[in-house]
Amino acid sequence: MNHPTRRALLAGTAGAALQPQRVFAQATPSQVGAGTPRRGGTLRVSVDQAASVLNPLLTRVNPEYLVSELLYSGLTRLRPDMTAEPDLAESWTANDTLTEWTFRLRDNLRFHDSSPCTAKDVAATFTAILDPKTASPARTNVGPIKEVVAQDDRTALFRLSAPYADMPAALAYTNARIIPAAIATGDLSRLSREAVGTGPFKLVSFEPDRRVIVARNEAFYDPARPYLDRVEVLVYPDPTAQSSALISGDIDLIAGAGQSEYQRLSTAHGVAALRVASGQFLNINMGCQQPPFSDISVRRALAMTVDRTAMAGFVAQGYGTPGNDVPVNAAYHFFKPVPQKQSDIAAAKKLLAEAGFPNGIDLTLIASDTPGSRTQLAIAVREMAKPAGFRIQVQTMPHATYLDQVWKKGNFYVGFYNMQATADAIFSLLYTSTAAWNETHWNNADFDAAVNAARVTTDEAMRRDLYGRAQQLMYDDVPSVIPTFFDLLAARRDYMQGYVLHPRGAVFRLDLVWLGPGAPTRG
Amino acid sequence: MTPALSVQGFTLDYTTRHGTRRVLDGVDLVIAPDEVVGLVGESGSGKTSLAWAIMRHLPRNAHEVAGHILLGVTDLRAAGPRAVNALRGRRMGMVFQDPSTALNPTLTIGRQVTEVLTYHRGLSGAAAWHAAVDALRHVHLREAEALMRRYPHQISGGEKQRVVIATAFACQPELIIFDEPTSALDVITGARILALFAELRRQTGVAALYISHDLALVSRVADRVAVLRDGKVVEEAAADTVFRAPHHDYTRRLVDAVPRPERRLVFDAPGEGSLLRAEKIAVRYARRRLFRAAAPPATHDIGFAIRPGEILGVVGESGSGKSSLARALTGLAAFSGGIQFAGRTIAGPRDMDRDYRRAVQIVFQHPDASLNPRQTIGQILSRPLRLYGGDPRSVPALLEQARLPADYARRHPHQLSGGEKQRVAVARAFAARPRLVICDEITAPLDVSVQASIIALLLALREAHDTAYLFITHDLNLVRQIAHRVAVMRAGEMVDLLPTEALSGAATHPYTRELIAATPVPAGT
Amino acid sequence: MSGAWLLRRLFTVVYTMLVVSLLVFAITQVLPADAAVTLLGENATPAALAAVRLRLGLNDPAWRQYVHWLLHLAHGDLGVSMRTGQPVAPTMLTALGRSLLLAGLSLGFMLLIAVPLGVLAALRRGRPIDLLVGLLSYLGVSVPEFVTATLLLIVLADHLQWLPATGYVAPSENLVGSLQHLVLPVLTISLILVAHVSRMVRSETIDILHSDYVRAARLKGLPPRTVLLRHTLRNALLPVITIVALDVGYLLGGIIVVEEIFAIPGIGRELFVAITARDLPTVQAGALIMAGTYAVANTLADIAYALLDPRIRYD
Amino acid sequence: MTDTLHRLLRTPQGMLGLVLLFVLLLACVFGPTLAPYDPDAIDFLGRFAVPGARHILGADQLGRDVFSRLLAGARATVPLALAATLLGAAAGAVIGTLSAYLGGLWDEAIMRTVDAVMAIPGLLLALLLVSTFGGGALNAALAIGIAFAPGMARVTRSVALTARQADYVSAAIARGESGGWIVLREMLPNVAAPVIIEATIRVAFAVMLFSTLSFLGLGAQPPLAEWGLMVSEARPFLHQAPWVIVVPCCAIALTAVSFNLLGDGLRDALNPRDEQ
Repeated sequence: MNHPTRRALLAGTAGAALQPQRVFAQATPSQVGAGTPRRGGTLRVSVDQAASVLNPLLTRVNPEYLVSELLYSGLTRLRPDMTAEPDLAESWTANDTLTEWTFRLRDNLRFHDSSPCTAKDVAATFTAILDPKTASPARTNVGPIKEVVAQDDRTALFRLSAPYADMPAALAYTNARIIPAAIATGDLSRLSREAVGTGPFKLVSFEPDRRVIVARNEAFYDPARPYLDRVEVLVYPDPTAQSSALISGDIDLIAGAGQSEYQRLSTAHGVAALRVASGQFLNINMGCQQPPFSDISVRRALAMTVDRTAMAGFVAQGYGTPGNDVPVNAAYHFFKPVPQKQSDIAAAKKLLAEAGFPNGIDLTLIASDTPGSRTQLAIAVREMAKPAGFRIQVQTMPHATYLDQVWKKGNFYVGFYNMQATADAIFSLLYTSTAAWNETHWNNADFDAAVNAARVTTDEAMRRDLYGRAQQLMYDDVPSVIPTFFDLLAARRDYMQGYVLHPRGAVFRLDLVWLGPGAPTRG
Repeated sequence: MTPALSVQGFTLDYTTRHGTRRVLDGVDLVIAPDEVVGLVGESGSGKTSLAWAIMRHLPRNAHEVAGHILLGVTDLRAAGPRAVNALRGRRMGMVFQDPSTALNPTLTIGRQVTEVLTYHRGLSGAAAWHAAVDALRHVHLREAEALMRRYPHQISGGEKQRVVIATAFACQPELIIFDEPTSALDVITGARILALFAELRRQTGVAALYISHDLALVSRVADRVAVLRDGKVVEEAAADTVFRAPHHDYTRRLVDAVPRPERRLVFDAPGEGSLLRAEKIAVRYARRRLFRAAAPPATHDIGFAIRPGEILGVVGESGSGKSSLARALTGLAAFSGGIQFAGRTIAGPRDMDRDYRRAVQIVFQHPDASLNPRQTIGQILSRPLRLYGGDPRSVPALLEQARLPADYARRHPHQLSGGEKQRVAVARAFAARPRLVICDEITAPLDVSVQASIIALLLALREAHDTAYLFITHDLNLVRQIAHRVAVMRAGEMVDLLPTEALSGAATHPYTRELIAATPVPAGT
Repeated sequence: MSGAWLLRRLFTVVYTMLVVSLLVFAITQVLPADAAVTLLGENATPAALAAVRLRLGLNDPAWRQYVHWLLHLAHGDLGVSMRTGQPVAPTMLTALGRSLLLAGLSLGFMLLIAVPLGVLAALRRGRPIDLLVGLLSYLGVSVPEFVTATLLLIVLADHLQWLPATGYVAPSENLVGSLQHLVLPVLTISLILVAHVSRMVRSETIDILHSDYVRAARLKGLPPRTVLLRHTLRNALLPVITIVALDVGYLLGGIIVVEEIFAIPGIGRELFVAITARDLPTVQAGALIMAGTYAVANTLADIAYALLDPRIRYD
Repeated sequence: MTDTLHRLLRTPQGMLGLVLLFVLLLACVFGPTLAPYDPDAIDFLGRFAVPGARHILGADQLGRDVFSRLLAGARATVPLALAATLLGAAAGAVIGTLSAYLGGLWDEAIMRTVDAVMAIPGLLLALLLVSTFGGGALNAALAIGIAFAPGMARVTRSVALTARQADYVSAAIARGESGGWIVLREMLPNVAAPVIIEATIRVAFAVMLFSTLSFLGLGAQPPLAEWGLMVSEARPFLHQAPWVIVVPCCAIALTAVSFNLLGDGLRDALNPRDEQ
C-alpha cells in the first residue's frame, strides 16, 4: 500500500560538498521472509538517551517506547503503512454509527507473572489511561472513548462519545499497552520498578542510564516469536561514539542514527544504513489570534521567504523532504499531493508592505534547546527572512522553561512533532479548534468541519476528499510554517535480519528480528 | 710539614644579570695541622664563598679565575667529581650555621650518622650503629642510644649541632670548616658548643677554619685570625695581637665596634618618678581553639617600672618571654595584670588611647619585615606624623635626624641596606615624639659596625628628646655598655632586675652568673 | 594521632556534607522551571501537575522540604529519583563505584608518568627535557577535557580502531573488555593530571635540592644516588599525597564531559543528567555522596601524610 | 606598574604570554570589523566548504565562515571569562583577607565553610548555578565567578595570613591604626600581587570552563558565535568537516595557554628575588 516509487529524486542541487545520494535501503515487508529465521542469540540495541520511565502508560521518548514494546502489547499494532494489525485483539467490529467498537481477544493470554489477561484488564487499563491524575500521554490520542466494558473474558466493548473511524489505528498508540487490572486500579508506581506485561520479552535488569536487559517470554501467545533469546538496550549519549561502537562491533543496531553520522555509517564495512521518509516535522507556530499573525498576509509573507529545499539541507543535513506548511506528507495514507512552494523574497516584501509593515517587522522567535534542530531552524529562518524585511531575534532556553512559560502561550516559537498514526490524529492533536495542543489558535471552522466529517465515515473516497480539502485550507492559510519533514535514520550490522525501520519512529518490532550467520556470540 | 690546607692567590667571580662581581681577590691562607685559623668578615666579605670553594660546592654561576687550593698534597681544583666526593666527609668535613635545617627532618638521627660511617669507613650495619653511638657519646649527648631512634624535630638546637659535629668528626678528617656554628644558638648553648670544640680539637689535633662575623668570639677560639674585607685578606695575625694591636685601620674600626662592658657609653642618670609601671603582666597567646586546651602563658606576673629617660636593658635566651613583654606593652598581645601610665591603669589593648600609643613606640628586630614593601619611605614616615598631629612636611627633617639623605623619601624599602632600613624604623618611632621606645633586638641581624652606628643614633636621639628605652637584646656586653638597669628573663620569669654595675657582683641569680660567664670577652683585654 | 584529632576530622567531614547539601538544596530551590513540569512534559494536565507536586511535597516551603529530607537521611533513606522512580542510593553508589574505578586508574597511571617527569625536569633544570615538560604541562592545563576526548576518539577509536569507542563494561563481567573501554577516558584525564602534578613535583624537587640538609648530605660525601633517593625524593613527594586527595574531588564531579562522551555512567554524569532533569533527590544524594567521598579522601591523605612525615603530629 | 611590565617582558613566559594576549585583544576589539564575512550569514551552497580561497578556515554546517565566527567568538568568550574571574577573585579576596584579619574562631568557621564548598568541583557548581539561573553567556559567567570564589578565598587567606603576621602590620596596630586602614592600605597591597597571579592563571581555567559549559549546552546559546558552542555544534560533523571543530579548539587552548604563560611571567616579575 505504501508508495516506494513515487519519491522523485531529491532536487539535490550541485555544489553541496557532500550531497547525500538517495540510497534507498529500505527493506520492504516482502524481504522480511527472505532467509529462514534462526532462533537464539543476544541483540544489542543502542539508543541516544536513557529509557528512564518503565511504566508503559507514561513513556514519552523513543528509547522508552522501544523497551515498553518489548515488555507489553496493545490491542492492535501499526504496520509500516500505518494500517492496524491484530496484537492481543485477534479481530474487531464496529456498529454502523461507529460509536461502539468491540474487540475480540486471543484465547488464554498470560501476563509475565502467568496471571490470565482478560477483557477486565483491558477495561481497567483504559480507565487508568483516561484518568487525568495518571497524566498518560495516551489520554488524548486513543480516540473519544467514553467508557470500556468487559462483556466477557475475551470481549471488550469501547463506547465512544462521538463516531470515530480510525479506532483500530488509535488503539495502537505507544502508551495504549495492557497492564494487569490489579495494578491499574492499585499502585501504578509499582510499574516504575518492575514489568508485568504480555509482551514477547520479560524484564531481566533495569539500569536506566546504562543498560536494560530483557529475555524471551516463553509463554508469549505466538510460540514462533520472538526469535532472539535476549535483547540488551544500551545508552550512547554521544552520536559519534555510538557510530564508532557499531562500526567496531560493540553493538548490533542503532535505533535512531544522527544525520551527521549517516554518511559514515552508509560507507562503513559490515554495516547496513537504513533510511525511511517519515511524517516527523519541525514547524514555526504563529499565534493567529493576535497581531501581527492574525493578518493572513503576514503569515503568507513569512512562508514565502523560506527556501524549503535548502531548509531540508540545513536542518536535516539533506535527510528530509521539503514541506508545504501541511503536517501531512507522503508517509500518510490520505496525503494529497500539492505543488511545491518556492521562496519569493520580492513577493514576500510586497505582501508585508501591504499588511502595513513597509519598512519591515521586528519579531522574537523562541526555540527550546532540545532537540538541537529547533535552534538550527530558527537561525536559518532568521537569515532567510532577513532580506524580506523580517528582523527576527532568536532566543533559546532550556526545554523545561520552554514548556513552563512559552509552550501553548507564546505567539512565535518552534515546534517539533513525531509522526502520528493517522491524518486525523495529527490534525486533532494540533490544528483543530478543540485540539489538545492547539498552539496556533487558528480555529478555522471549515477546517474543523472537514476533519470531523472525515472522522465519522469509513467511505474511503469521501474521507480522501475531506482530508484533501483540509490540507488545501492549511496550504493556503498557513497557520504555521512547516518547511521540512525528517527522514528516520538507523543502522544495523549486516548479520542482523528481519528489522523494518518504521516511519512512525516509535515502532521497532524486535520480536521479528533474528541473527544471521556471522553474528558474534555474546554472554 | 705540609700544611693541612693551603689557599694560594685564589680569585673567584660571580656572573649575575648585572655583569660579573669579584667575590675573592688573590686570597692566600695556610692552616697547619692541629691549627685553628679564624676568618672574620662582615656580610658580603666573601668568607662563606671561600668555604664553598674549599668544599668544591660552588654555585653554577661561580667562575674560579685563578689560584690553587691544596688539601695536604691534593690539589682540590684538579680533583674530578668522584675524587671530590670521596674526599668530602672523609678528609674534610663541615659544620653549618643553622643546625635545625642541616639535618633531614624525615630521617632518624641514627640513620644520618651511620650513613657517613658505612660509606666512608665501610662499616656494616651493626658496627656502624655502635660507632655512631660512640660518636654521639663523644660529644656528650645524654642517652645516645635512645637519641639514635629520634627525629631532628624531637631534640633541641644545641643537641642537633652536637650531632652535626659528631658526624663531621666521625671519620677523623684532616680539616673541618666551621661556618658560624653558634650564631643560631643562644649564648649559653653557644658557649658549651665552643667548649666541646676546644676539647675535640685537643683530642684529635684536627686543623680547622673557623668562619664568623664575631671578632671577639673568633679571637678566643682561633690560634690565628685573618680579616677579610670585600674579598681581600687585609690583615693576618695571632688571635690576641689582632685584638690588642690591630694594624689595618679596617680591623681597628672592627675592634672598636665590638661592645665591651668596661667602655660605658651612657653616663647620665635617669629622671625621677616612674614613666611607666607594669604590674603582674602575664601574656597569653593561643586563643581557645576547637577541642584544644589553651597554651601555657608566655610570661608570669612580670612587674617593673621605667623612669623617664632611663635605658632599661632586658636580657634572656630566645623563648624567655622578652618579645612577648614588648608585644604586651604595645597592645599587640593580650595580657592580664595592669600598666600604670600617666596616672591611668591600662588592662588591655583596648584601653590604650591615642596618648599612650603616641608615647610608647616599638622598633622590631627584622628591618625588612617592619617596613611595608609596597610603600615609599616618605609614606611610611608621614603616617605617624599625620596620626599624631605632626607636620607631614617634616619628613626630610626626620630622615636627617636619622642621618639618612633626604631623597630616600622616594625610595622603596627593598632599595635600602639592612642598617638603613633600621634607621628608617627608628625615625618612624621618633616621628611620634615618644616618651618610651621599645627596641626588640633591633641590632641582632646587623653587622658589628652597623650595630655600633645604630646604638650611636639611639643615644643621640635620647640626648635630644630625653626618651626612655626598653632595650631588649641577647648581647650582654652591649647592654652593659648602655643600660642604667638590666632585667634578666628566663622561661617567662624576671629572675633579676638590678643596676648594670651590680651585674658583676655576687648578689645575682645563678642563671645571671651563668649568662655572664658564657658571654665571650675578647682575648687579650 | 589522637582521639581529639579524629573527632575534629569527623566533625569536618560531617560539616562539609551538611554545607554541601544545604548549598545544593538552596540552589536547586530557586529553580525557575518547576520540577513537576519537567517531569510530565507536554502531557502535563493541571490535575496531573497538582498530583505530582503533592506526591513530591513540592508545595511545602523550602526549609520544611530540607528538614524533611534531613530526617529521611538520618534513617539512611536518600529518597527516590523523580525521573526513574528508582531508589537513589543504590544507583548513586554504583555510579560512585564506576567513578572511583576510573579515578583510581587515572591517578595510578598519572603518578607513573608525572612523578618521574617532574623529577627529571627538576634535575635537568633549564635543559631540553625541562622545557619539554614545561610545554606538556602548559598544554595539559590549557586544553579542555572535551577537546582531548574528541581528538583521542577520532584518532584511536575511529582511524586506527585499536580501542573500542565508548561504553562501560563492568570489570566483574569482563575484565579485559572493561579495561579496554577505560583506556581512552583514562588517557584523557591523565593528560590534565600529569600536566598539573608534574609541574608541582618539579617545583617541589627544586626547592628540596636547594635545602640545607641536601647540601649537608652532599658535603658528607654521600654518593649522588643516595642523596637523590634517600634525602631529596622522600621529602619532595610528600606533598603529592595532598594534591592527589584534592584531585579526587575533580575526578568525581569534574570530569562530567569525559563521562558524557565515553558513555561512562559515573557519579559526575548521573549528577549532570539529574541537574538538567531537575531531579532534586538524585542531585541531593549525588552531591552528598561525592562531598563525603572527597572529605574522606582528604582525611585519609592527612593520615598518610602524618605517617610518612614524623614532624606532623596531630594532638 | 611600568617597571613590572618591563620585568615581565624579560621573562620568556611573560613575553610569549603578552604577545598572545595582544593578538587576543586585537581579535576582541576589532574582531567583527576584521571578519571577511558576516559571522551569522548562512550559505546553502557553501556548507562544509574546505579551507581555501573563499573561506580561509572553511565553513560550518550552515555555511557560515569559520574565520569570521572565530573573530566574533573572541568577543563572546574572553571578556566574559575575564569578568567571571574578576568577580570570583574580588569576592574571594575580600572573604580571604577578612578571614585572615579576624582570625580565631571566625577564621576557622569561614575557612571550614569555604573548604566545604570546595568539595563540589568548579564545573559541577557552575552547572548547578547555570541550570538554576537558566543558560546563557551572562549566567554562565556569574556561575563561574561564584564557583571560583572559594578557591580564591583560600589562596588570599594564606597570603593575607603571612601579611597579617608581618611586623609592618604589627607596627600599624601598635600605632593605633584603624582596622580598615590596616586591611586596605597595609595588607591588601601586599596581598594583591599573589592574588593577581592566581587570578591570571584562573582566567585560563575560566575560558576552559566557559567553553565546557557551552559544550554541555548550558553556556552561550545559539546563534551566538562563542568558541565552546562552535565546538559542540561542530562535533557531530567531525568526520565530514574536522576543521570546523579543530579551529575553535585551538583558539580555546591558545587563549588558555596565553593566560597561563602570563600568570607564570607575572609570578617572576611581581616579586623579584634579589640577585646576589
